[in-house]
Amino acid sequence: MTTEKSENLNALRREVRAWLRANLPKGWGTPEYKPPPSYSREQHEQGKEWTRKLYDAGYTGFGYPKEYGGIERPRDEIAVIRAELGRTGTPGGPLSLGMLVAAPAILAHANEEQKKRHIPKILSGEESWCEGFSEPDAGSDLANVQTTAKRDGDEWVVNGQKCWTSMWEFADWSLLVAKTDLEAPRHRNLTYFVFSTDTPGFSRRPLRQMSGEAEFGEIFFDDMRIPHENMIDAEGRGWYVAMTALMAERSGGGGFEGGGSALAGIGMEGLLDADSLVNLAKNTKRYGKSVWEDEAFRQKIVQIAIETQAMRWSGTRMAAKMRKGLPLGNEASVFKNFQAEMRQRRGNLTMEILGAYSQMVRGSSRAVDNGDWVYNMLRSLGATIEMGTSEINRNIIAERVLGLPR
Amino acid sequence: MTTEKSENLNALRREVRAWLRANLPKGWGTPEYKPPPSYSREQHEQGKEWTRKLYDAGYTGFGYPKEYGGIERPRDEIAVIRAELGRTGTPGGPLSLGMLVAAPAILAHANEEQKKRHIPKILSGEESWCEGFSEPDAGSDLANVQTTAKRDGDEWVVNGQKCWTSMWEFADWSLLVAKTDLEAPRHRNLTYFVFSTDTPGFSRRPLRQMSGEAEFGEIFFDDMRIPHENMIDAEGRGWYVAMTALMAERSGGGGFEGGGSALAGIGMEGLLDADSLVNLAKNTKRYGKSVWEDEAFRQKIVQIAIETQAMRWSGTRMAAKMRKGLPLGNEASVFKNFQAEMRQRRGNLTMEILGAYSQMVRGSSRAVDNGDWVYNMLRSLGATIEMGTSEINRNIIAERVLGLPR
Amino acid sequence: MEFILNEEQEMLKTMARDFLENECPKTLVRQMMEDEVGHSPELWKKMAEVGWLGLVFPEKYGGSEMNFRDLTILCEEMGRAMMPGPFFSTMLLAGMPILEAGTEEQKQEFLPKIASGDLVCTLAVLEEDGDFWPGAVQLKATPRGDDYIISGTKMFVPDAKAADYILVAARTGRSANPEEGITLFMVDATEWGIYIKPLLTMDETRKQYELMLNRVAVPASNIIGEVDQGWPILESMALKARAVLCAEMVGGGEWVLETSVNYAKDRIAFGVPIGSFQAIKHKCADMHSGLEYARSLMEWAAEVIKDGSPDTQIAVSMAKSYCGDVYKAVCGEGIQLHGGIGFTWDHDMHLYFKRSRSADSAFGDANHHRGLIANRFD
Amino acid sequence: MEFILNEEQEMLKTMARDFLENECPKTLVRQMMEDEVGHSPELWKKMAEVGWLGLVFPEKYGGSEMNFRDLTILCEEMGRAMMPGPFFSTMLLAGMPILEAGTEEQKQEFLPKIASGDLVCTLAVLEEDGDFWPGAVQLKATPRGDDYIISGTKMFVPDAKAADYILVAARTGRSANPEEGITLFMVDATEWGIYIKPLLTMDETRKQYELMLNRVAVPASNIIGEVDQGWPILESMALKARAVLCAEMVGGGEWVLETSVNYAKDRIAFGVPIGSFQAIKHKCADMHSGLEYARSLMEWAAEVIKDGSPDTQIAVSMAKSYCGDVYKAVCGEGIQLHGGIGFTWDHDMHLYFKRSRSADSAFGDANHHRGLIANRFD
Repeated sequence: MTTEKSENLNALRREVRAWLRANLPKGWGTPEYKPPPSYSREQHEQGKEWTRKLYDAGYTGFGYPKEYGGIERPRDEIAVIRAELGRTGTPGGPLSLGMLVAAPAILAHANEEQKKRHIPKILSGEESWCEGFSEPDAGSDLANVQTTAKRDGDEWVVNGQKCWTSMWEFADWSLLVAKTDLEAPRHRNLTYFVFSTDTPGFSRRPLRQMSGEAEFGEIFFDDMRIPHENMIDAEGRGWYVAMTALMAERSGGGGFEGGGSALAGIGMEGLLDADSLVNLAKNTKRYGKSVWEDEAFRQKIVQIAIETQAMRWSGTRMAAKMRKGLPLGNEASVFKNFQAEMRQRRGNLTMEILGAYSQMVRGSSRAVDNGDWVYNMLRSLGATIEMGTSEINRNIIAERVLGLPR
Repeated sequence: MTTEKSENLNALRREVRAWLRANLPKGWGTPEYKPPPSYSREQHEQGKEWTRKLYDAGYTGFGYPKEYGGIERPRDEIAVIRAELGRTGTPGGPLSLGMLVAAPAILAHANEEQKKRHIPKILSGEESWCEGFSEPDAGSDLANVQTTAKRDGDEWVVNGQKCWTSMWEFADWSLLVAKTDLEAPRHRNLTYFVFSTDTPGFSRRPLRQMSGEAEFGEIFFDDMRIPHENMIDAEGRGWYVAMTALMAERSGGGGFEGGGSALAGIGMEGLLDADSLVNLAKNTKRYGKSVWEDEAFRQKIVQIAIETQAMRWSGTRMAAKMRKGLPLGNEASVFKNFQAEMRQRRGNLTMEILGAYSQMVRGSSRAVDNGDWVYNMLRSLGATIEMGTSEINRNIIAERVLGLPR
Repeated sequence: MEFILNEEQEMLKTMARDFLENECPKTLVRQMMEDEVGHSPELWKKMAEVGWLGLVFPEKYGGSEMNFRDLTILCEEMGRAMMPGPFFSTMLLAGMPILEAGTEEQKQEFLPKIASGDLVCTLAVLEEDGDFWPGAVQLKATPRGDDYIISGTKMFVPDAKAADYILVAARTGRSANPEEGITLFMVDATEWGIYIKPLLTMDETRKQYELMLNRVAVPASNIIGEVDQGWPILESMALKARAVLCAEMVGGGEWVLETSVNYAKDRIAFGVPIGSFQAIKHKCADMHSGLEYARSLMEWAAEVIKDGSPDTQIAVSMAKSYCGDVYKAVCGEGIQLHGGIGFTWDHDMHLYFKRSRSADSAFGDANHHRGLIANRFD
Repeated sequence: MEFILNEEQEMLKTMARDFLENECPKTLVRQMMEDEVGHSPELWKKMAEVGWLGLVFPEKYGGSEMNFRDLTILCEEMGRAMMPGPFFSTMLLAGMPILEAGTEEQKQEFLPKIASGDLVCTLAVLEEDGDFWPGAVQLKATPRGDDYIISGTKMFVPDAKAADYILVAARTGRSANPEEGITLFMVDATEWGIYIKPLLTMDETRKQYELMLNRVAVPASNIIGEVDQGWPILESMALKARAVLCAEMVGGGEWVLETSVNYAKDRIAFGVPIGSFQAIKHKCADMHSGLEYARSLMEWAAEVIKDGSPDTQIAVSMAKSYCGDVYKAVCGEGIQLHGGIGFTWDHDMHLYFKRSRSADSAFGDANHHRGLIANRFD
């Protein structure tokens, strides 16, 4: 039975597919396609352009009211669009922090003027964002912020340093949490700001990670002056804004829709793909035999495939809960830990499969699949640390979900 | 090159072997041999008799001075004797708590008279012991003892209850730690005693465990009167005596000699035997194929075999350290956790091998190997709880071995 | 696919939990454990009254025509309550083959009686090796006139002493493909030549028996499905049985987690609740996470069975494998968290631990299902 | 078997630790990582002076005649210090075959020069698949007059750019048994026709190269052992190489543990040292336990090699498997414990992490050795 509604959705599906065929980067989805490294200026500009195109086509910007540049469509249309984008694994990347963290935090805590100033430019890809959050002495203990902002007339004077800043290199704007009250107790002494990275007194440098890349940066504030109108929410409320931003980040920008998008948001499309692991095992010969012939490897690979599906359907389940308006809250911590630890298990397993070739890194002509397996394994070590360590997240699950005493 | 010394040792070896042939229980070591259940009166009496025989032959009682009934022999002779006894897996069992816990604690803390009264009878198997230690509210928090002993002239009046008492049913004597000072701070309010289980006011009953057996008991004190001369060490020093006893228990009675004996002391000879696991896999058909043909199972079984050897050589290494008088201390906690968790891994693996037959328990004619595999798996759940939970032991390792802050 | 329960399903869940808390307390569970038959006719009657015994049957056979997802919601609560008795045997093991492959006459004969609580059934398929696969079915049935004569031994037959009828898988033909030549017979349990011997098994809440058949005559009209074509019927049933086991496991796992969390809040050591120690917190967090993901796979499996999706086999294997591993781990952690008391016979924790073992091993354990999934990737 | 170090061994250990702390700080390690050759001739000279380069050689070849257990004590310290350079290649990979299978002339030619620090050697055995097994050796050597002509490519050749001589395993004959027909040639690395290309590998402290030989002529007098009988020589060497890798892994693991424990004592979060949190304590306890048991197996393997016991193969496989797994896990936990800082390039933790990967994979990883052990139970 074909209803009018399903006819419309089918038409939309065809429209999105045609649009994707016309607009996707050349070669996207083929093994030959090599995206520019995610921290290059080139990739950054491509990301902006892609977001703009999506926005103009009406394929992004969901979940925000029209007056802030949001695109309002019926739920089932959004589902179709997301499913189609997900199917092709459309490029995410350099703009994601704005969508993932800045826009939700601004929407929840900023004033009307600020929302109108920033959200439309985030959604449309016009301005990219980073986030001044972690500090050398405020990692797991996020409240221990040492960067200070001191009121001086209509301005705040900021001094200090942030580290582990994603998207640090080319961001146009940044979030910032700073200590504004040296006397007030923890959690009540912080204030949230936004600032343009053009501001004098701001500087940045790469923070090289163990894989050799500098995906993260350190950012510095040397008597950097922010106008008072750039303060978000009220003075002393910074901790609560930060928690909104962090939860949004852990849950993958609220994008549990379709399971996959939460992962896509944080650049892990590959995680939902068990076939590539099977193919790696089939194509790798060890001691003269295909790895896939070994029952011990089959068991381990299938376990990853099972966990992949579990993750997918948990994402779907969470999305359904959100749609029904059911409380979600700290489920993000459960999800974040599972995907991070699963990435490590997956990374370790790929190294076991690859044997001697598990040593060959990006840049080597001998490396398997351009060294991506090795890079992903190395990068996965950060997954259980960033956005709240696994240990902190387990505390959150125990205390806030299960109600165990602090 | 044959020296006189090695000649003598060879002669001793021949002597021990001949003695074992003459004295081992009939059928011992054959698959047909079925020992009586370890909590039966019959097994208990057999254990006493066997200990007496070993003692009379000069094959036990090492490590204690002659004046307390100890048997003094050169180290290399003791090594030969232990190796030979270990080779045949000589029966341990119902008397082990006296050797394992009571004798070391008495040796370290009791007065001359007490040592002379008790140690010889423990070593020779004349008197068997149990230990009043854990309580319903003093499990992991051992210092939280609620059983009280109140001085009344030349006697102490004891009231309270102990649980998880091993060897509870037939023991002639017992250790006891009780609170003797209601005002003193923790760790300084306890006192250690010994008492005969004939004492009026003492009663005992089985504590059935999840496997269905009642290997442990609960013991009760109802105005039980102990003469003051039965106090061990000084008033208020009970915590320290308890710690000696507990460390002795965790390390398997100081019997790291040869690796195996530490395990034998706590009834786990089978743990050092990987062949039986291999044979189980070879003899079990699943879906028409021998389990041993499955590479995934081979890997898991071999992992257990490796851990078995690791345990054996760690035991040897610890014994060597002790021989050289090097500090040992909390290595017992490392050893205890490893063996307990390994027992569980091993238990789980045997269940995976057995498939449907993993359900068949002792008493069923259909059970594999008389249901011992299943019993051992169920019993292994207690291994990470008794003698200090794995969690408590990890604290001890972190704090006392590695020096992390409390 | 919709993972959120609708209003009716929420009601079913609430009702089931209330019913089982009242009608199936742990005292009854332990009474049934001690019992050789392990079946409470009183409980059974009450279950019939609330419509559970015909939940997924069509109305014309006295059923309530609810769907398979609804059934798993009910079974989740049964797993939580550690409900003993022949529900699984009657509804899944025997009921599904009759419902799916029985003739109209057979359905009319058996289904209304099951729904009304007047008929308890089970299935005898496993033999010596205890594994569910066609190669194991060797028990022979030989035609003689209008009857078949069945002789041999079946193992691990659940609830055989409670059953009025036993669906017996027997070999009626041989070919290179072991799936062919298996026929299913509804055997009256009171027939001459049937001997039932209890097996001493770890999980005493779910009784199992050895079934000996000595020249038992069964009329050909009692064959479910076609002669020699019984195995696919069992395969289809097994998918549902596995999904139901997953639901029971998730339900049981949540009882274990809740009980453990409550204990961690109440139990004092070193002057504070043990739940304030990170070692305990993190254990609980891991139990919670494991169950979240087990639930997702279980619900996926239930939904695709309900919808008849082509993903059914892989979904069921994934769910069965993962739920089995998680349930076993959660029960082990639950005991560890309780310390000594969790290791006693008197505490209920071991009932769940043992059920986790029997549920994992039934219809293929985690290893077996991973192997099946791997074969699909070949 | 004596697991406790004697006085001489304690001295060797203390001396080695002092020497490496002074002569091989992490600044040198990082300098060598950036270097294409990765070999410090200064450090090498100093090592020769303290007698390390001839540690296990007989005196008549300029050695100190210490035993294999002593060598592992030294290598444990090298693993702890993350020492870069061709020690392992020279002493184990090439040195052991010469010592065990070389002619008197060959020993006199090579060993004293190795001991004096004048000769760096390595081994080229792996080919395309990167696994150490005889079936992989396909590179051909063809006799021509008094020479052999070698052509082909070797992979994963360690320290090739630092080496003066490369021991090359080549195929000189074919039979059903791939172990037969392999011959070992000492090849002068400056010979015409040799091309060496660096491989970009994760563990930059241990350089590896691709080695191309284009019609390289090697005199037959440079054959180590008999023609076609080279594989057993490599097998014998591999046992020692694995035990030495185990020693390095245990030494490195202890650095990681100590560094982590110290960090846990110093790093403040939520107002207290992070080492006061149980999650951190228990992680450290597990690292400690793992290393204890890894050490036991490693020392067992070293002792049985020293004693020439028949248990050697199984002991070495058990140690290699267990040490590899433990080292990898300990390094992963070490990074996690350090949080963000442990994930940076500037912190030394990742050097150990990467070494744990290259050491586990060299000469058969944990899975492979478990498989070998299983075969012995067949």
